[in-house]
Amino acid sequence: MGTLTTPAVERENYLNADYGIKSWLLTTDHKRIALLYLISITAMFMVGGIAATLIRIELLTPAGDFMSSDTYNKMFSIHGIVMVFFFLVPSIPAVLGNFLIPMMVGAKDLAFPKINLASWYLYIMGAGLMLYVILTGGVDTGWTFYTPFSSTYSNTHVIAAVIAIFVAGFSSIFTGLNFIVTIHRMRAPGMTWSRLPLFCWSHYATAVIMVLGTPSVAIALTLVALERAFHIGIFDPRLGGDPLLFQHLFWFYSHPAVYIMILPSMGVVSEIVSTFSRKRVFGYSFVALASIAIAVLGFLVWAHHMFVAGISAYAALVFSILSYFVAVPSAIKVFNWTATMYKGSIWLSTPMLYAMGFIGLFTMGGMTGLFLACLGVDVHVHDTYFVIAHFHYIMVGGAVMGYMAGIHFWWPKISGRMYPEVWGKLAAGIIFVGFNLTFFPQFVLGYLGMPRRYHAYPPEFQVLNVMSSAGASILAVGYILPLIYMLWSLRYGEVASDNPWGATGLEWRTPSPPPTENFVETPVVTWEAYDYSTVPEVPVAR
Amino acid sequence: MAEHVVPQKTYIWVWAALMLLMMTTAGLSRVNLGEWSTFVALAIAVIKAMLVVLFFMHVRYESQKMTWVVVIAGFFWLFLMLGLTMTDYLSRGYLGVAGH
Amino acid sequence: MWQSLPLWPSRASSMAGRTDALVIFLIAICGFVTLTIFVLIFVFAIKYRREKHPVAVQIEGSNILEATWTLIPFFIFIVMFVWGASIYMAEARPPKDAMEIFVVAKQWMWKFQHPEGQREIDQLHVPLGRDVRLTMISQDVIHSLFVPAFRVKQDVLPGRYTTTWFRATKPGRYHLFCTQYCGTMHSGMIGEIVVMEPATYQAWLSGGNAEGSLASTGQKLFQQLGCSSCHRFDTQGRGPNLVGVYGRPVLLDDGRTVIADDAYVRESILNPGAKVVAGFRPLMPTFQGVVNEEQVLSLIAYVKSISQPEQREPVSNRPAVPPHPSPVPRGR
Amino acid sequence: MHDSQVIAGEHLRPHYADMEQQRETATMGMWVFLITEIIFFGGLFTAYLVYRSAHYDAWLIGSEHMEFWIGTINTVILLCSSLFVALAVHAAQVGRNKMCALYLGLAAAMGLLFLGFKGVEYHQHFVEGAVPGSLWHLQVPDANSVQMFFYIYFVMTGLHALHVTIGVILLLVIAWYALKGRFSPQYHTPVEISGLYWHFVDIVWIFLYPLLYLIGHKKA
Repeated sequence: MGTLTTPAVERENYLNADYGIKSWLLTTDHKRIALLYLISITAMFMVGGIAATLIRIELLTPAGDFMSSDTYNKMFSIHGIVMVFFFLVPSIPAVLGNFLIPMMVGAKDLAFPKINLASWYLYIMGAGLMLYVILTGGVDTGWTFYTPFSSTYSNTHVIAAVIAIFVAGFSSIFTGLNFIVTIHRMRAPGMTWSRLPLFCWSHYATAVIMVLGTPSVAIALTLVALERAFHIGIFDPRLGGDPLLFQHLFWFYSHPAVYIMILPSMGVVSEIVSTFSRKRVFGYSFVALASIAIAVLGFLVWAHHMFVAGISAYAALVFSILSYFVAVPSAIKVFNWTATMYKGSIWLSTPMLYAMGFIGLFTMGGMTGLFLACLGVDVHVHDTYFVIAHFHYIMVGGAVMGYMAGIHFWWPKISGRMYPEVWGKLAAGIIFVGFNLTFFPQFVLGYLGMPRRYHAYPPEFQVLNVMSSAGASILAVGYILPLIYMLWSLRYGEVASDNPWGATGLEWRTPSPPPTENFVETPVVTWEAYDYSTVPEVPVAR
Repeated sequence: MAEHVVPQKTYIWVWAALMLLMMTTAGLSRVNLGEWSTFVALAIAVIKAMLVVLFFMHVRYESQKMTWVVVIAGFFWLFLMLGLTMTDYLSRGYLGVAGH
Repeated sequence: MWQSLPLWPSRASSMAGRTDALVIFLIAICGFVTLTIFVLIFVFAIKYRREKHPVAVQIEGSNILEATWTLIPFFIFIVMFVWGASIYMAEARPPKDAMEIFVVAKQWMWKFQHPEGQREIDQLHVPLGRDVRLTMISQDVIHSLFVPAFRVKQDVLPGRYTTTWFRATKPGRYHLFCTQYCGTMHSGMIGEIVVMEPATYQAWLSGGNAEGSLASTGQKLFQQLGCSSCHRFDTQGRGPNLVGVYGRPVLLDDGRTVIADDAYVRESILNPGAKVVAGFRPLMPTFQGVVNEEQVLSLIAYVKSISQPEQREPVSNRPAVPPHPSPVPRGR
Repeated sequence: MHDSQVIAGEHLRPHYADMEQQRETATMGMWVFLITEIIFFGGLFTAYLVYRSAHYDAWLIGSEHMEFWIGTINTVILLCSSLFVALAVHAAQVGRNKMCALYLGLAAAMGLLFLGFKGVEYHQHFVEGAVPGSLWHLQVPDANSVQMFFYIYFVMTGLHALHVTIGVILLLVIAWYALKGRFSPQYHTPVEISGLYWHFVDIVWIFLYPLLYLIGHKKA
């Protein structure tokens, strides 16, 4: 493997280039900003995780006896808002995308480093405001903020929560804007579109959604806040307003937002499956174009969240068939990843285990999505635990698995240290088992008819709920383990070589951790992406 | 530099055209065109917007193809938003069943 | 078949079997594909692990394969769509002769009104084997009526009627859930649907009802609120004569025509200026805040009843009057 | 290229290869930002379209209560300001910093004038009772739907006015830089991209004007 022994003397890299709190808080280095994001989203993940834990404890018994229904409602709202807007949406893009995209395209930094830093500050402001909301009484509207409940009836901090999301949305727009322009304008000589790593392709698609979708939820939530504050009744049914208009504007973003969460994971998985099969990704151009197709088609399907909401039956037909269209590129990706493994030389490292878990769980999540796109079936399972199970298979089984895979895969590059492999595999196994035990019973619960957001439930649902809560506790262990051993590895981990996996991407042709300007000399790309016929001996830039 | 310096005269002409169009649309609003009035008003607005985009915002002289793509994508997505939302609202009465 | 499958909800409506058949089809297809993917990944991971297969075979890709796994799913998806859509459209169109029950949802209870006058809270009795149409409205936030055993769900909106229907096929008591999050006691907004043999249902109907039919409640209200002083049963009233109007087209003063359905009658009570009947002036005051949704529904039931010849009120015992009286001079 | 790099060296940020890349990057960034703005206003245009299709008569009534002349004058004002901004970009391109500052100042003044007229107009609505909610005392048929028109009117124009305000501040800052002689034929990207922003604000108004002010007047 193209490893040169690392000299004992630490060479200058982005971590030791400068010290002190100011050098971090005022940095414009995309790698340092990525680390700032890593720390902040991990903190928010824990907040969301605590809420999830409390929810699962409450649901151990049919009666609502652990907390009051108001508290419970706040818990699932906090869980949803924090996990969606403050963890999943920024997760891979803001951490891994931020860290890797400039390196992958061979640039010194993102196109707009200051805007990148501003994006982190906006995120922190949004997250801070959200924490303030949580600490001073919470919000009980669910993450969907449906009117007129959110605009008129809720007595909680809706306006503050809405502003928090608005601000975080701006941070997301800035990230997306930076990615689009960077991928267009900052590529190194020779880095053509057809040589671009699939990670960049999927982030490009993600960025398109961030830029085109986020403003829609911003305006929808602004109108909710205006309605609460000044009684501007655009969604108020008493004035002839239509609450469904809010749902349209909300889902115009929030459905594509699901692709903001899953597309970056798909990019990570493409990199990992290729690296650890030592093969070029099967059907590179199809995988790349499938990302773009998902980003575009993803905007045409939003009203499948509203099949029973009182929309016209004909609109439902249109949105149902469009929803099936968006399933096609997702299927293409799954088949191509599987085909990539065929006749490869498969190295079952931790990232590969996560990636394989991703493919399996995402397939299940996607397949159950077909049930929800199917009009007749959706009428029954809509707003039940079936939906909960489905989107957790996509967002946790998919997005978070991909995130874990990526963090492990690029940890040597980020930290310059290896994580402990045995613990890594163990955690991956625990997460896979815990995840399935948590969420598979929820498919059954949903089909049996248990509605979502229920504080108390009929006793016949208890067995499955207990199974789910048991799985959640296993899952929690699976998430805490990496947190511990990753921190441990920062100090005691084996020193990583520049390219411990023998991968082909440009980011592996620079030292681990990379210097501040990424490359000493601007690389000139003369090879195709994932060309594993010529690796492992890769020249290492110093 | 690939940048194109647009002569001042062009700007003045475009501005004159914009003013003319504005007076046309304001004047036409006083005339009853029936069904066509909205269409005409919007058509004039689109022409005005295109003049601004093409000349004042330099898209006409833009060397980057991407700018064209970005501009078109922006309006296309706006159209998607309006169009697909209206599939719901415009077909609500078709079935004659409340709520479908 | 599969009436008592474990982990399967009971099937108690005409729609349940259709939905379940489609679900079983989906499970079969999706299960097969998912399993294939799982097995392939597992087999590849074992068979081609680097210890046994140290050099990967470089394969660029295959357009034929890509086309295969693009087109085959696509056609399967079309089948799923058509099948699902046929069920959905059946659910969207209630049979014409269905008995109608009005539902008013509020935080956090369900109120049901039978046409015969029975009112129920959080419980609905329905006869076996009859089509039942629910016309629903919410007094506050969005709710959603869900009966798992019937595979039926429909959001209940404030300010607008929504409709769903079912035909119960098995006597028993079934869960009724609110599935659209509606505030503190959302999970307490539950109830049950009691499906009874038609004879038992008739017995239940005739017991314990003192109020008279919904239409008669509406009629009383029609008098109390003074509606009858303008909406007279002749052509002399300041408002249109409402006899025979329900369900027919109405010509408006701007030349449009609307069908006088539940939604139109409701709008005319609460926002009378919105769609004024041709030939009348917009004189009517709004009754928003004066009547609640249940009272509106009883008024609708009344208006409906005077459009059905056999139930026409004694006062209107005169030759049928055309629904659109001849124009009177207009103020505008 | 080499000349420009030498002259504008102080303005070239280290992660770009040359000035052209820097300029193209900045312009593209601004354009991408502007399409987020299109979608942001797009949500309101959607609301406008939905309710207009449902309550067309009320829309006519609402539009009749618009201040036609103020709306028209404001259109003239914004179109003129756009011309000034375009001329400012030209002045910067040919290296006339003073002229650039003057044009930008004029455009900003136009922006302020626009906001002033908008204020007068809002006051008129207030006096007329055309402010929905508790201040509403306009006697019109189907008042509910007319109020909806005014809600949408106030939100749309209010949000637009907010953008004008931001634009005025932006133009004044750039004018200040120009006054200090910061721009040159090689480096004037800030003038260009703030110009793009201002033109966008103008375009929004180009659509608001017929949609809000002109629909009702055919009856007059």
